[in-house]
Amino acid sequence: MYSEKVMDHFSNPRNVGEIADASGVGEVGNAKCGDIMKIYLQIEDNIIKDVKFKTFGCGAAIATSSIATEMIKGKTVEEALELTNKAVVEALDGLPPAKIHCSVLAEEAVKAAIEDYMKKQGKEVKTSEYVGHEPNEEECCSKCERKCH
Amino acid sequence: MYSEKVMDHFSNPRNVGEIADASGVGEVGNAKCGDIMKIYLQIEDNIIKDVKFKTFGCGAAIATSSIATEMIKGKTVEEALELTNKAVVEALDGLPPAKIHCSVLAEEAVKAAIEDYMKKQGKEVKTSEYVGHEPNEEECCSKCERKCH
Amino acid sequence: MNGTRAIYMDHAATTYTKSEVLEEMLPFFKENFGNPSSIHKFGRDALKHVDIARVRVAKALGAEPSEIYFTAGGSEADNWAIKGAAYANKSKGNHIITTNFEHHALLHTCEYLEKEGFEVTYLPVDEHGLVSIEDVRNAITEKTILISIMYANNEIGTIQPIAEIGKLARDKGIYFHTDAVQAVGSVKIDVKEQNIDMLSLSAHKFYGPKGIGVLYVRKGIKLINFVHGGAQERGRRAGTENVPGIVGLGKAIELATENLEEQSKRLMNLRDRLINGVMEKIPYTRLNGHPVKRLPGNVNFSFQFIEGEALLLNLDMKGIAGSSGSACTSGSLDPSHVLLAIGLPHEIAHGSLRLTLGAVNTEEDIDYVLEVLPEIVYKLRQMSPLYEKVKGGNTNV
Amino acid sequence: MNGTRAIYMDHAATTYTKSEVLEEMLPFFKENFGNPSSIHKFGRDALKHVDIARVRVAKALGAEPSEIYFTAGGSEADNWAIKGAAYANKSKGNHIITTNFEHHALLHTCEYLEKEGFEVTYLPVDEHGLVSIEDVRNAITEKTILISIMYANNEIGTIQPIAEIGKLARDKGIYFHTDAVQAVGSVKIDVKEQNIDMLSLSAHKFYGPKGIGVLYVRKGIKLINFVHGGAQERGRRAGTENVPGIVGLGKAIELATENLEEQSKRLMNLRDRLINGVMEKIPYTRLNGHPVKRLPGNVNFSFQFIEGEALLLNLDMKGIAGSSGSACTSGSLDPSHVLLAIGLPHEIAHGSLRLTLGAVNTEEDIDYVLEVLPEIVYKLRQMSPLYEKVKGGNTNV
Ligand SMILES: Cc1ncc(COP(=O)(O)O)c(C=O)c1O
Ligand SMILES: Cc1ncc(COP(=O)(O)O)c(C=O)c1O
Repeated sequence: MYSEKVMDHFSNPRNVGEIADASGVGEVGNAKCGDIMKIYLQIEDNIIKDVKFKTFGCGAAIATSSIATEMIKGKTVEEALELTNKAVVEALDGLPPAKIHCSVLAEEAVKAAIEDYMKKQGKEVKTSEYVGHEPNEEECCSKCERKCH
Repeated sequence: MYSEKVMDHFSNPRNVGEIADASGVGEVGNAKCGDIMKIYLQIEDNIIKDVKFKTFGCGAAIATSSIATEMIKGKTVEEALELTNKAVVEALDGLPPAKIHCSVLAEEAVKAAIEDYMKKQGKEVKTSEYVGHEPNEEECCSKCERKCH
Repeated sequence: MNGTRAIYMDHAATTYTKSEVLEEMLPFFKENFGNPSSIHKFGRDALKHVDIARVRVAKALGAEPSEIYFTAGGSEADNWAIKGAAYANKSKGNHIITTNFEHHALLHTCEYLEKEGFEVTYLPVDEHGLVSIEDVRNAITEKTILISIMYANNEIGTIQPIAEIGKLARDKGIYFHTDAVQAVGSVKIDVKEQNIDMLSLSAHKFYGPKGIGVLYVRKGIKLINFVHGGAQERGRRAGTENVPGIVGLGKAIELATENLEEQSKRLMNLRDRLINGVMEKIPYTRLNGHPVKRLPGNVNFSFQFIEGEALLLNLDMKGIAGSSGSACTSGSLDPSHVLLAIGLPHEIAHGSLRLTLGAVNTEEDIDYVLEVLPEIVYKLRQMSPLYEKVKGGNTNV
Repeated sequence: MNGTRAIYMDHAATTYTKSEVLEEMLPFFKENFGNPSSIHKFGRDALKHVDIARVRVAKALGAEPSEIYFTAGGSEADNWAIKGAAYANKSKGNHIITTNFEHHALLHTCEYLEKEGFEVTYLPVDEHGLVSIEDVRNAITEKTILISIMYANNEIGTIQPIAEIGKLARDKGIYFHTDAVQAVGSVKIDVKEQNIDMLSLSAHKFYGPKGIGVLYVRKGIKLINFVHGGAQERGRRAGTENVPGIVGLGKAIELATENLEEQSKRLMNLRDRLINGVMEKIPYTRLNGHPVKRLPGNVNFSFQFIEGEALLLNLDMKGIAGSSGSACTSGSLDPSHVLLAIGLPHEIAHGSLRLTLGAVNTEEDIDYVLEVLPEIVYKLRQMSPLYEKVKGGNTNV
């Protein structure tokens, strides 16, 4: 069901952890729906020097968190804002349809962390302008309602 | 599905044939329903000296005809009139429920032949008084209507 | 049976499971026994092979794998197709068209729906068992939501003009289902070319295992579920997948379609040898079904003046396994509804014999039947009060 | 999985087919492959073995052979029982009583019937998954025609007071069905003593093959047919009999009931060793289901702060096959409706693990799980933003 890439990132997740005095922290999702992602950024000179994550969620949630952190590490803030859920899915060699929402969460977690950083910097950014994912039926709330059939 | 007794009488039916100048002939059943039994009696001094049958019908129809002829051969007319379908079934070590009607036909064929003999003798006999079988749902007409379920 | 002969000529009732098929199935009982819904390795392995089978079925029918749904056999597939389409589309209409000589899985389902307020037209067939396109066209009303006509008849083997009926239905925007239980593995099928919306099949008719079948459902067809429950089969047919059965079905359909032309030519030769021999040797005999548009392995005769069961039992004692009417009625007392539908009088319908040839049959088998059958018919006729009335004459009907 | 370990602890999802069972099945694929409806020798042989299996099932349940109907599995049996009884008795009433934590084969069938005008009461269960007899009694109205309550739950293993419910239903003249798919082979059942009118079972849960099940229907119970068609199963369930499957089911149920006590004692020991070990070693853990009234092989935990699928995949990589919730949801995103029914909050329901023990499991397997599982839970908690918030504390819930 999962690609080898997903299994690799799931079983050896990169960048797990916290950053003590993070430049920005973003948390998305909720426990009721079964996934929460929290991303910590350390930004210097507009460059993402370090990034860590903590995730409560399924295999895909962990794998997307892991690969998303890798994809933005060393990038500028603006480059990181360009990250889309589609890019995450591609980097993982695909995800099962029911798990696409995890890639959306990963994208949103990165943006939330950057937003937090921006705010701390006194800049105002509507990261939602950058949100690259298409409206998705599998969003959390509908998801929690889904029945087994 | 059939007992050994049935298979024996079916594969080696006793008394198949006709009697040229029979004392009495009885035919029951109809082709539409898939079975016809015709019984020929040669009666001397009130004793059934010889009996033959011809049957169009299933294995049970042939076997019940065969055993019925054996059961009445050498008997008096009155004894033969006592033949019941139940006795036929027992003599064959049983019949499947759907085939019980064949034993009824055999009983009726014997009685019809005796009735014919009586008539020729100028005696009037209501053989139906002797008919020993119980009313049966599997009678021909309902039978032909039966559906495959 | 007595003696050592065992000649099986009842392939339309069921077939043995081929060795190659059984071999592919075996690992899924004890080793790869996982539930395909489980996410662990046992489950994923099973799921993979279910999907391989699905692809094989799709290929054999010219369908997409996503259009294949596994069921417990032909009867369930028929029930699902008819009830599922009827209830899903009852806002559009309540009228169903079928024929009067379908398999009971179709007929009894339709009778049930009649009690539930649906209207069903049972089209007649001609003396060879063919339905007329004109009749189908004329039966269509504004309320018609479904046409279901069997691909090939199980008793007399007649093959219907499926592509034409499919085109007619498609043009009118009416769903078209075909019960192809007897056709799959014997006739080339392409659901796209033939405009088939739904199709039923059953593995045990083409050397696969019993208890497993398929309903093909074209993408976009509205159908309510029949077996409700778990999310198996993309949420459309509940129940833990019969993995060995599915794997066997996949292999069997692949084998059957690979060898289709060759095998069907071989069977046609045997069939025609049997037909010609019997017609020559046994008077008062009728060949039921279409002379040409018939299944390669199907032979069906009516022998006047005798009754089918007695015939079958005699054949059985000689080691020949045949049937009289459909398997489901062959223990019963009714004349076959199929033979009545093609216009046979009851008394002639009672004397029918179906011999259906398959992979195991040889020319020697045919010759043996041609040796034994005339004697048996003769013996039973000698015993028959109907024959006595005829005497002489020698016309085949 | 990596390494060579392959520890299967998902017997509630499905079991392997035992060698003795498979061996009895094998002749019915290639040699005794006849259709039981055929009257020739091939058919009669098959029929004989179908009847032997029927007797074995009847014996295992304390029923009469004539009360046993073979189906394609537990789901079909459930669908048939519920829909069949509902439609056959709708003149008497339209009310059905069940629980909110049945298998989906029951729940989705009931939801379907609700759309068709039936009224369904879904009784709650307590924190251990037990339904209260008082609740059942209070739910009964004049219109109640059917009570269906599962014998043992597939996720948490809770065993219901079936005999009491049966008695209540019998006293009130209401049909009582029980889904015993998880109970058969694990618990002693007697349909007469327990006043059960209908009972569903499925062979692949007790070391028989997949794709075959039984609906027991007490004599006299009014039920309309579900699969319409041929006259198989005394005219009540159409479709060519899955003879190898039926033979396998017969053997499997015989084996399972023969060894029931011994096997269940063994499993309870393993189960309790596992439960005690885990509760001791892993904090923030809840045992779901009843401490005593539970299936001998069922273990179900919720581990706070982590998610079930991630847990399963990690176990799978260590060669341990378990499940999270029912098999049918284990690929899905929903928390199990069963765990919600016993009152778990969503976030805790998400972190559940079901390990179901069976014939192949040993003490070494348990010890291996006790070695591996705590590490995995620890690792996932370290990764969890929920755990971070807790710190310290060591209360099991
Ligand atoms: C309690 C219960 N009922 C019904 C079923 C359905 O049985 P099957 O999958 O064999 O149709 C299952 C298992 O899947 C079950 O555990
Ligand atoms: C034409 C036709 N339809 C449906 C069926 C039913 O298939 P099954 O017995 O596999 O359910 C059969 C065979 O029995 C058949 O010949």
